[in-house]
Amino acid sequence: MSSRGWPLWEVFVRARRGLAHTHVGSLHAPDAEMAVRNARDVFTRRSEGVSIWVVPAAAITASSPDEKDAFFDPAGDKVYRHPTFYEVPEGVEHL
Amino acid sequence: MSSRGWPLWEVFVRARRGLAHTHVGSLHAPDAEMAVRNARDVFTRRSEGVSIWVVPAAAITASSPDEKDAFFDPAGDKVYRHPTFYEVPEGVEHL
Amino acid sequence: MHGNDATLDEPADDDPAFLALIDDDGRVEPRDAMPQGYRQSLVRQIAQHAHSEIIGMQPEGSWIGRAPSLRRKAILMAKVQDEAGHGLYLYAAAETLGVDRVDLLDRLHAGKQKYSSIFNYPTPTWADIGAIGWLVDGAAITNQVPLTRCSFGPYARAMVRICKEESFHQRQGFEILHTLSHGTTEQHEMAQQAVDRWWWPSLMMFGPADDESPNSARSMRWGIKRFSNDELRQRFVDMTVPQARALGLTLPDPDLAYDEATGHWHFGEIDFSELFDVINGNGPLNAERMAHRRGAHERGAWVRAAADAYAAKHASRSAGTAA
Amino acid sequence: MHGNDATLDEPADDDPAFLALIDDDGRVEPRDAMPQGYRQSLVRQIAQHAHSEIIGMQPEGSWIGRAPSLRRKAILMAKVQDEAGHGLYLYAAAETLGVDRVDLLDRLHAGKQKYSSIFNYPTPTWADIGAIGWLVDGAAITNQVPLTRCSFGPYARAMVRICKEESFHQRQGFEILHTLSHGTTEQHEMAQQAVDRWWWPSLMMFGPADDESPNSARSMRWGIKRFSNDELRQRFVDMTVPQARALGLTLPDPDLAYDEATGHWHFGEIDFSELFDVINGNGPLNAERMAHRRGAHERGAWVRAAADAYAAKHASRSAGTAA
Repeated sequence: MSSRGWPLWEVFVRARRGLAHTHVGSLHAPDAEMAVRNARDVFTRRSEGVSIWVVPAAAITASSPDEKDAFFDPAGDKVYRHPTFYEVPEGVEHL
Repeated sequence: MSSRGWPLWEVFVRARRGLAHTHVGSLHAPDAEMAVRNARDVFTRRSEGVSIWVVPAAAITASSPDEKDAFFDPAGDKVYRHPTFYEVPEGVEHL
Repeated sequence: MHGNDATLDEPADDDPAFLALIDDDGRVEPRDAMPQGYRQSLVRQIAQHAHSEIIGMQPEGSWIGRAPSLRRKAILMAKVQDEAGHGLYLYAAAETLGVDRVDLLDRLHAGKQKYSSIFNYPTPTWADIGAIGWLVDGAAITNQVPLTRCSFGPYARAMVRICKEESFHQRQGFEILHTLSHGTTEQHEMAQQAVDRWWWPSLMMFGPADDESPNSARSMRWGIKRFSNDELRQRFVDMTVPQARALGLTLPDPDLAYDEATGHWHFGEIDFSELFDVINGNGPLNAERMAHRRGAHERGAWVRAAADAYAAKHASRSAGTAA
Repeated sequence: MHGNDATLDEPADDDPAFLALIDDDGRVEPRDAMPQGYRQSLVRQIAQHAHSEIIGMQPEGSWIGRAPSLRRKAILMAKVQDEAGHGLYLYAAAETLGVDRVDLLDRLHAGKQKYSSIFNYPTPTWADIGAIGWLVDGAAITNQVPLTRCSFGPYARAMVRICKEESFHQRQGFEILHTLSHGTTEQHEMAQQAVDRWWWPSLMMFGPADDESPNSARSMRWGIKRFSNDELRQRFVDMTVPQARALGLTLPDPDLAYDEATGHWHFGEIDFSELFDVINGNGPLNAERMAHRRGAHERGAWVRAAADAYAAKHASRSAGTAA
C-alpha cells in the first residue's frame, strides 16, 4: 500500500464472456472511477478484456503465507477425494 | 450483496506459484478471517490453490456493462498496435 | 458485483440482440441486461439445483456413522462435504442474479421451491449408498456435464468446478456395489435389491418426456439446456447398461434390449405417475427431509449468532488496537 | 496485498529452503519470506527497468510531431503509450516488494537510481526512430523474453504482458528502416548513419562482459537472470546480422564474420569505456533527460492535484446523496 500519494488498487480483468476475472496488476488512482478508467487504458489497450474490476488493495484479506502449509494441509491427506483413488475393472467405461 | 445475514465476499485463488489470482466465486461470512477460512474449506479441498484473497463484494467497482462498447472502443481501431500489421520481407526471422 | 439493479431496461424474452449472443455461443454475465424470463428461469433452476445438493446430504449423511469401515466413513464424509460445497457454489451463482440466499432458503423451508425428488427415497441398506453413487450421481453427472456450457457464465463456471469434484462420487458408489456384488450371497442380494430400488427413480431424474416438458424448448432456446430430457436419459442408459454387466447385477427392466439399428439401448416405459406423486409431496420421505432441513437450520442458529458475536468482538478489538 | 511486513523472519541469502524453491523452478510471490539480498536486487533491477521505460519515452516522444505521416505518428504514439504502460506494470511489480513508487521516482529524480544508458543518446533524424525500434527494442526483447521466467512472480507476469505488447515495436522500427533503405540515396544514407550510431550502444545494453559482471552469478543463482550478458548479446547478434542483410544496410563492425565451427557470428571488441562513461553521467544527453523528467513531474503536479480535488468532491457528493 502506498504511504503517500494515491491509494493502490488491484485490477482484475475478464478476458471474455464466460471466463472469470483474473488479477492483472495494480495501479494508483485517487478514486474507484479513475482506477477503472486508468485500468482500461493500461490493461486493455489491445481488447484484452470485456469487464474490469478494481478493488482497493487495503480491502483484500489474504491467507497468510506463514501458516501456508498448515492452512492448506487438510486437503493433503485425503486422496480418496480424487477419482484415481478408485479401482475400475478393466473395460468399464464412462465412469 | 446480501440485504440480510452476513456480508458477501468475492474469493480469488492462486492455483500455484507464478500464476495470478483468479476469481472462483463468492461466499457469505461474518468477517474477513472467517471468509478466508471458509474459502479454503470450500474452494481448495483438493489443493486447488496456494493462496486465497477475499474481498468484500461491496468494495469492488466494475466497469459498467451499459457503456461497455463505448468504454472499450478506443482499443478497437488501432490495428497498428499488433505486430501482424507490419509487413516483414520473406525469409526475415526473429522479428 | 451482482446484478440487483439490472431489471432496469430489461430486454424482452425474444430480444434479437440477446438471442444473437446466445446463438453465437456467447456467455451472459451477471451485470448484462437479460430478459426477465431468462433471469427467472435461471433463478428457479439454480435454486432447485442448490436445494438438491443440500437435501442430498441427508440420505448419505445418515450412513456416515454406520459405514462398514474407517475408509468408507472417510470417503462418505468427503462426498457429503462436497455436496455442501456444491450447494454453496450454486447459491452464490443464484445470488449473482440478484436474489438472496437467505430468501432462497426461506422459500425452500416454506415449500415454495423444489429440490430433486430422488432424495425423497429411503436408504435402508449400505448397498443403497452404493446405488446412489453409481446411479443417482451417474444421472446427475450426465445432466451436469452439458451445463458446463450453459449460457449463464456463473452457473457454467460453478458446474465446471462441480463436475470436476464429482468425478469421484460415481466411482466410489460403483466400488461399493462391486465389492458387495462379489461378496457373500447375502451381500450380492443386498446390492441387487438396492439397484432394483434406484433404477427407475434415477431414470426419472431427467424429468418428464420431451413432449410433456413445456419449459424445455425455451430453456434450450436460451442456451440454458443443451440437450432434451429424453436425449440425456438415453445417454445415461447407454453408459450404464454395460457397467451393470461389469458389476454382475441386473437392471430391473425386462424390456432392456440393444437396438443394432440405432446403436442405443431400448428401455421400458417409465411410470411417471410415481414421479409426479413424489413431486407433489407424497414420496416416502418428503415430510422427513423437510423437517430435518428446517430443524438443521434452526439448530444452526446459535452457530451463526456465535460467529456474528465473534466477528463483532474481533472488530471492536482491532478498532481498539488501531486507535 | 503487498509484502511490507515480510522483513520479519527473513531467510539468509543462501537459505536452503529458498534455494530449493528456485532450483525447483518455483516462483517466489510477494508475501513469501525471501532473503534481503534477493529483495534488494529485485527492487534495484525492476526500478531501473521501470525508469528506463519512462525515460525511454523521451527520444521517441520528441518525434511524434515530426513523424513523416499520420500513420507513422499514430504508430509512434501507440509505442510511447506502451512504454508508459510498461513503466506502470514495472513500478507496480516493484511495489509488491514493499517499496513505494513515489520513493522510486524521488530516487530517480535525485540521481540515486539508474535507467538504461541507451536513452542518453540523441535521435537527430527520423531514421534514428527506426534504429531504436529495430536495434534497441530488439536488444530489449532479447533481454526480456527470459525474464518472463524470472523467479519473482509479479515481475515474470509483468514481463509476459510487456513482451506480448512489445512484439510490434521492433517490427515498426524495421519497417521504417526498410522503407528508408529502399528509398532515395539520401534516405538510404540516413538509415545507414542511424544504424552506425546505434549498433554499438545496442550491444552495450546487455551490460559488461561476464567476467566484469560481479552480480550476475548471484542473480542467476536466484533465478532472476536465466542467461549471462554475453550469452544474450551473442543471441542478439545472431538474430540481427541476417536482418541487416534483408534491410540492405551494413553493421559498423569490420570484424563481423560467421564462424562455421560454432554456428555463431563473431563480432569485434566492444569499447566498454564509453558505456561506463555514459553510466557515470557523461553521455550526450544525461543532463537533458533528467531535467526533462524532473520538469515533466513538476509540470504534472496540477494534474495530480486536480484529480485529488475531483475525487474529494465526488466522494463528498456521494456521501451527501447517501445520507
